[in-house]
Amino acid sequence: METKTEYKPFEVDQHLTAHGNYWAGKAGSRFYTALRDRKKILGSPCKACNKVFWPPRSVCTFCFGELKDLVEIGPLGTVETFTLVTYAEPIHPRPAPFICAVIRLDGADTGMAHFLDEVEFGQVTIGMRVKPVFAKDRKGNILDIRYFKPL
Amino acid sequence: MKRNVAIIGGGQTYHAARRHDVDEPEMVNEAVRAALKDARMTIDEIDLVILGNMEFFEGTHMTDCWLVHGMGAYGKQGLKITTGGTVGATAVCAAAHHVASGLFDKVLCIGFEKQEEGDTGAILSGVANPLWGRSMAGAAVGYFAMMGSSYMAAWGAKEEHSAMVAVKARQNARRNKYAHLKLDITIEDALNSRMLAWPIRMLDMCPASNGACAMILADEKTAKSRSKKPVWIRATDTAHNEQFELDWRDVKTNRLIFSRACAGRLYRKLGITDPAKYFDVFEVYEPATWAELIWYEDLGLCGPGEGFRLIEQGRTNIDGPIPVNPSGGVLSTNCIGASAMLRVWEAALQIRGDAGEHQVPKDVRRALTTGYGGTNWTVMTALSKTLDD
Amino acid sequence: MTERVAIVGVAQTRFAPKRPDVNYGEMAYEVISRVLQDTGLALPDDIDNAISCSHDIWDGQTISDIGITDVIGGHLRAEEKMAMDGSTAVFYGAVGILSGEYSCSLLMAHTKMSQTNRNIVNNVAFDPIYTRMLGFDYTSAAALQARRYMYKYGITREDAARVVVKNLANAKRNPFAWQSGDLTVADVLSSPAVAPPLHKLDIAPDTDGAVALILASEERARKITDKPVWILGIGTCYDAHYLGDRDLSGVFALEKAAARAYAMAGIKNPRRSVDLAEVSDDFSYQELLWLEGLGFCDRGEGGRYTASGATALGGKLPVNPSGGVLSGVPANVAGLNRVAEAVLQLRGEAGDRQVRGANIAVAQGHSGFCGQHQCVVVLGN
Amino acid sequence: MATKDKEWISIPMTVDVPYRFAAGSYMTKCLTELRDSGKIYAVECPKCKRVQLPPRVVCAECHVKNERWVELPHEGTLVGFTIMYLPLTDPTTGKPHEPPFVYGSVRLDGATSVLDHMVEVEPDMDKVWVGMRCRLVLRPKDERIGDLSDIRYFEPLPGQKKPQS
Repeated sequence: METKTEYKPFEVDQHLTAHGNYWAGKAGSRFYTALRDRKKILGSPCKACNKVFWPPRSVCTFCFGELKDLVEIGPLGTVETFTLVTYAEPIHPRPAPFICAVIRLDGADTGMAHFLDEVEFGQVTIGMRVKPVFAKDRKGNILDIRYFKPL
Repeated sequence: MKRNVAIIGGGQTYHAARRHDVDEPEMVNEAVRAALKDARMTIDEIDLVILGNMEFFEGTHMTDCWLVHGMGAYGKQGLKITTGGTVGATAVCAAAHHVASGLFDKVLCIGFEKQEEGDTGAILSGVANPLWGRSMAGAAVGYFAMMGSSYMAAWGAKEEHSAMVAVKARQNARRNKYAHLKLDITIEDALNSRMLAWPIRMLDMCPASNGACAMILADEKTAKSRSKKPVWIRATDTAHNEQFELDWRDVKTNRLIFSRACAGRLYRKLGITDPAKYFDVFEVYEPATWAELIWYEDLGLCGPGEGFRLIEQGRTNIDGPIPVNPSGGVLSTNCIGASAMLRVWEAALQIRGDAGEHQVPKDVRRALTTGYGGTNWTVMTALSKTLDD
Repeated sequence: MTERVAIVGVAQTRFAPKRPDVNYGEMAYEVISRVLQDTGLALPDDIDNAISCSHDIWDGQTISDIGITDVIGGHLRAEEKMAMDGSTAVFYGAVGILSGEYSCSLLMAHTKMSQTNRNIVNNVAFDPIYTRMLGFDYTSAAALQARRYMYKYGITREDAARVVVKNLANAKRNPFAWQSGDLTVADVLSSPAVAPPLHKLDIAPDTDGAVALILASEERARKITDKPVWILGIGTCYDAHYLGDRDLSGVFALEKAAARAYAMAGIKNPRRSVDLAEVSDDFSYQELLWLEGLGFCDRGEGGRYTASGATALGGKLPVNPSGGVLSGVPANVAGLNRVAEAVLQLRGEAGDRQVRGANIAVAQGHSGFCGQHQCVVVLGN
Repeated sequence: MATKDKEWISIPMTVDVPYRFAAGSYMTKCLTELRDSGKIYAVECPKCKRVQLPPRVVCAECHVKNERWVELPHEGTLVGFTIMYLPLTDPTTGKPHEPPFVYGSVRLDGATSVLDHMVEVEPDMDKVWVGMRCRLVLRPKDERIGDLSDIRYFEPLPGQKKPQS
C-alpha cells in the first residue's frame, strides 16, 4: 500500500508583464497634441445629438454618427461626483490618499474623470467649480493635466 | 439548427503591421461600417453584437466594454467570447446560434486584434501552464518546428514543400487588397529566409497583424428580402483538445485528434464523404506552412502523408481543383481575434463571387473554413450559395 | 419563447477567501463533478457542449479555458469561453439550446480572486487612452457612482448599510457563504473608509470559488429531473464606457436588459409577479440601484424600499436571501451564483434561507465597472 | 496646425499583474517531489491507463478522476525535436535561453505523455535524431525550486549513434 504523504499546498509567485503602446487614433491624437502643445482641451461635437463629448471620439457612442470635428471645451468645469482613494496601489500615478472626480467641462455634455487637488477632501462638493493645472513637461497623455483645483 | 442562417454582409479593415492612425474603437469601427454598408443596413437594425477578441493580447480587460462605441453596441444586447485563435469563428457560430434561436433576426459579430498595442510575445508565453512549462515556453514556433520535422521524417517531405505553401500564401495575398504580407517571393526566397527553429523559417510563419473583421448574420426571411447574395451557414462544429497532450505535431498518431474529430462530425452533419469534391474552396487557419499540409490530410482532401503532394502538384492553388486559402490565409494576415472570422468571410466572398482579384476561377457554390487556436482547437464552418447546394 | 430551456442542476463551491489547496481547474472540477452527480448525467455522452466564464487576466493564463478543458469535458468537443459575468453565460447557453444545435449544456464560472490584486486587474478594464493612467479601479469608480446616486436621490450611507446588515444576516443561513454576521448599521458605517462613501463592509470581499449549472431543452429536462426551473426571460444591455458618458446615478442598461427579459417572460408588472430577486451587490449601494433598475421600486426609492423591510427574508420581495455577493462570491462567478441561488429557491432546496412559495425569481449580473453591461434572467418553476 | 494633425500620438503603458498561483493538489505532489526527491510523478487513468504527465485531476478522454500515482524513470526516448535559433525568454525570470539549442520532446519510459525540454547535444542534425535515448539531468537538490527548470535538460545516453537511413 502506498503511504499517504501530506503535502503543503505548493504556491508560486509570478508576474505577467506586458509592455503595451496604445495609439490614440484620429480623435485622440488631435486631442493630445492640442493639450501638449497649446494646453487646450478638445471635445467632439455630435450635430445629430446636439451634444459635445469628452473624451473625443470618431464615432458617436449614442447615435453611431461619424464625428470629424473637434471643438475647444473648458478649461473650467464643475464637479459631478468625487471620492477619496485611501489605499495605495502600484497603478496609481500619485501617492494615496488622493481625490478622484468626474468633472464636466464647460461646453461639454459628458464628464472627464480626473484628480482634484489643492483642496481638502472635506471641502469638496458636487457642483464645485474647478480649473485644470497643467503639467510643465507635457508628454501627450492624460497626466498632461496634473489635476483640477477649485477656482 | 432550427432556423436557416445567412451571412448577409461583412467587411474588413486593411491589415497591416502598423495602424498608428486609429485607436482600437476606430479600427473596429472601420470593419463594422464596412459590414453595415455591405449589408445596406444601419446600426439601428442590429439586434445584438458579439465580440471575439483575446483580452490579454492588447493588455485590456473587458475590451467589449471599451469598444462599445466603435462596435455600435450602446443600448444593445451583446456578449464577448474569448477562445484563443478560434475566437473569430466561435463568434460566427455564436451569432448563427443567436439567429437560429429565433430570438434575434440580425446579429453583428466582430473579431479584431491590434497586435502592435500589446506585448504579443509575453502574452503568448502566458498560454503555457504557469507551473508546468511557462518557464520553458517553446513558443508556437517550437511546436510547429516539431510538427515540420515529424512530418518530414514520417512522409519524406522536403523543406521545399513548406516553401511552396509559403509562396502560395504570399502570392495569393498579392491579389487580396486587404492582406498584410503581399510578397512577391519564390521558393528560393522562402528557403533562404531566416531560420527560426529548424525546419521553420521566417517565411513559414504567420505575421503579427492589426485588423478587424465584422459580419452580419440574419434569418432566412431577412436574408432573402434584404440581400441579393446571402451566403448560407450550413453546418458548424467545434473541437477543443485537452491541456497537455498536443498530438497534432505527431503526424503518425493513432489517436483521434481535434481536427479529424471535428471534420468527421461536420461531414456527418452534411452527409458527405468526399470533401475535396463537395467543397469548391477552402479557407483554413494555418499559423505555419506545415499546418496547411496537415490540414489537407485531416480534412480528407487527400490520404495521410499525401498533403505535400497536393501542393507539389499545384492542386490547392487558386486555379487548382481544390483551392485552399486564395486570400493568402493566416500566413499572410494574422490579427488573431479576426483571423478565424476572416476565413469565414473570405469564403463567403468566394461564394458571392466578390473576391475580386483573388476570386477562384471555378464556380464556387460551397466552402469549408477552419479556425485554429488554444491547445489545438478548431471551429469549422460549411457555407453554401443556396439552400439547395 | 416558443421552446423552453430549463436549468436542471446547479452546484457551487463553498466560497472562501483563499483556496490554496486547488488550482482553478481543480476548483472547477469540484462543481462540475457535483452537478453531474446530482443530475445523474455523465461526460462526455450526456452533455453536448460546455461554456465557461472567466477572464484570462484574473486566471493569469492566456486563453485560460485551456486550464479547464479537461474537467469540463471539452476534449474533442464543443467548448466555449466567454469573458463576462456568469449571468451572461446563461444567456449564451440558452441561445445554444434554442438554436437546436445542443440539447444539454454545462455552464461553469470560476475565479480565484486571492491569486492576484483586484485593483490592478480592474484598472486594465479602463480605456488606455484617457482613463487607465489615472489609476482607477472598480472600487474608486463605484465610489463615484455611489456618491452621484446618493446626491441625486438623497440616499444615505445608512440606506446602503442596511443592505449589508440584511445580506450578511441572510448569509448566516447559507452554508456556501463565508462572510456573514449580525452587524448593525453602525458597524458598517464605522468600518474603515476605503473610497468614501464606500467603506470596507460596503465592498464585496476577495473570494475564491466556482459555480456550475446544467441547461437542457424541455424534452431533455423532463428526463433529467422532476424539478426543472424554466428560463422565462433573459435580456442584456451595454451602457457607454467612459465614466463621464454615463449617468452614474442612472440605470440605463439595467432597465433595458430588464425590459427585454420581462417582455420575453410576459411580465408586465415585476412588483406583482416576482417573488424574489438575487442581484449582484458587488457594493452595498448597488443593490439599491439595481432594485430600481429592475423596476421593484421607483427611481430613488431603493433606500426607503429596503428600510421598509420589503427586501428582507420574509418581506414582500426578498432580495439576496443567500447573502448576495457581499457574503463572498468571486467576480465573474457572481451572476451565475445569483442564477444558481434563484434555482435553489424555486426548487424549494434553499434550506434555512428558503423563501416560502417562490414561483418567479429574477437574477441579475453585470460586468464592467459601475455595471456597464447588464444581464437579467427571469426564472420560474 | 495642419502638420500637427498628422502626428499620431501613442501612449506607452506597462501592464504588470502579480500572481500567486496555487499548484493544486496534483501538481503540488509532483512539484514537491521533483524538488525534494528528484522523482517524476505521473498519474494513470483507471480506465484507459494513459500515464499522464504532468499529473492532473481528470483524464480528459474518459472524464474519470485520476487516482493512481506512477513514478516515472528518468530515461526516455526523443520523439520529436527542433533546433531553436530564437532566443526564447523565460517569462518567469526574464532571462533568455541563448540560441542555437536543441529543443525536444521526450517520452519517459512508461509514460503516455511527452515532456518538452532542452536537449544537451550539439545543434547538429547528425547528432540528434528521433528515437535517441536520453535521460534527464536535474539541478542539484539545493538549487531546485519545484519548477520544470529543475530539470536542466535531457542528455543522450552514452554509446549511441544516429542510425543510417
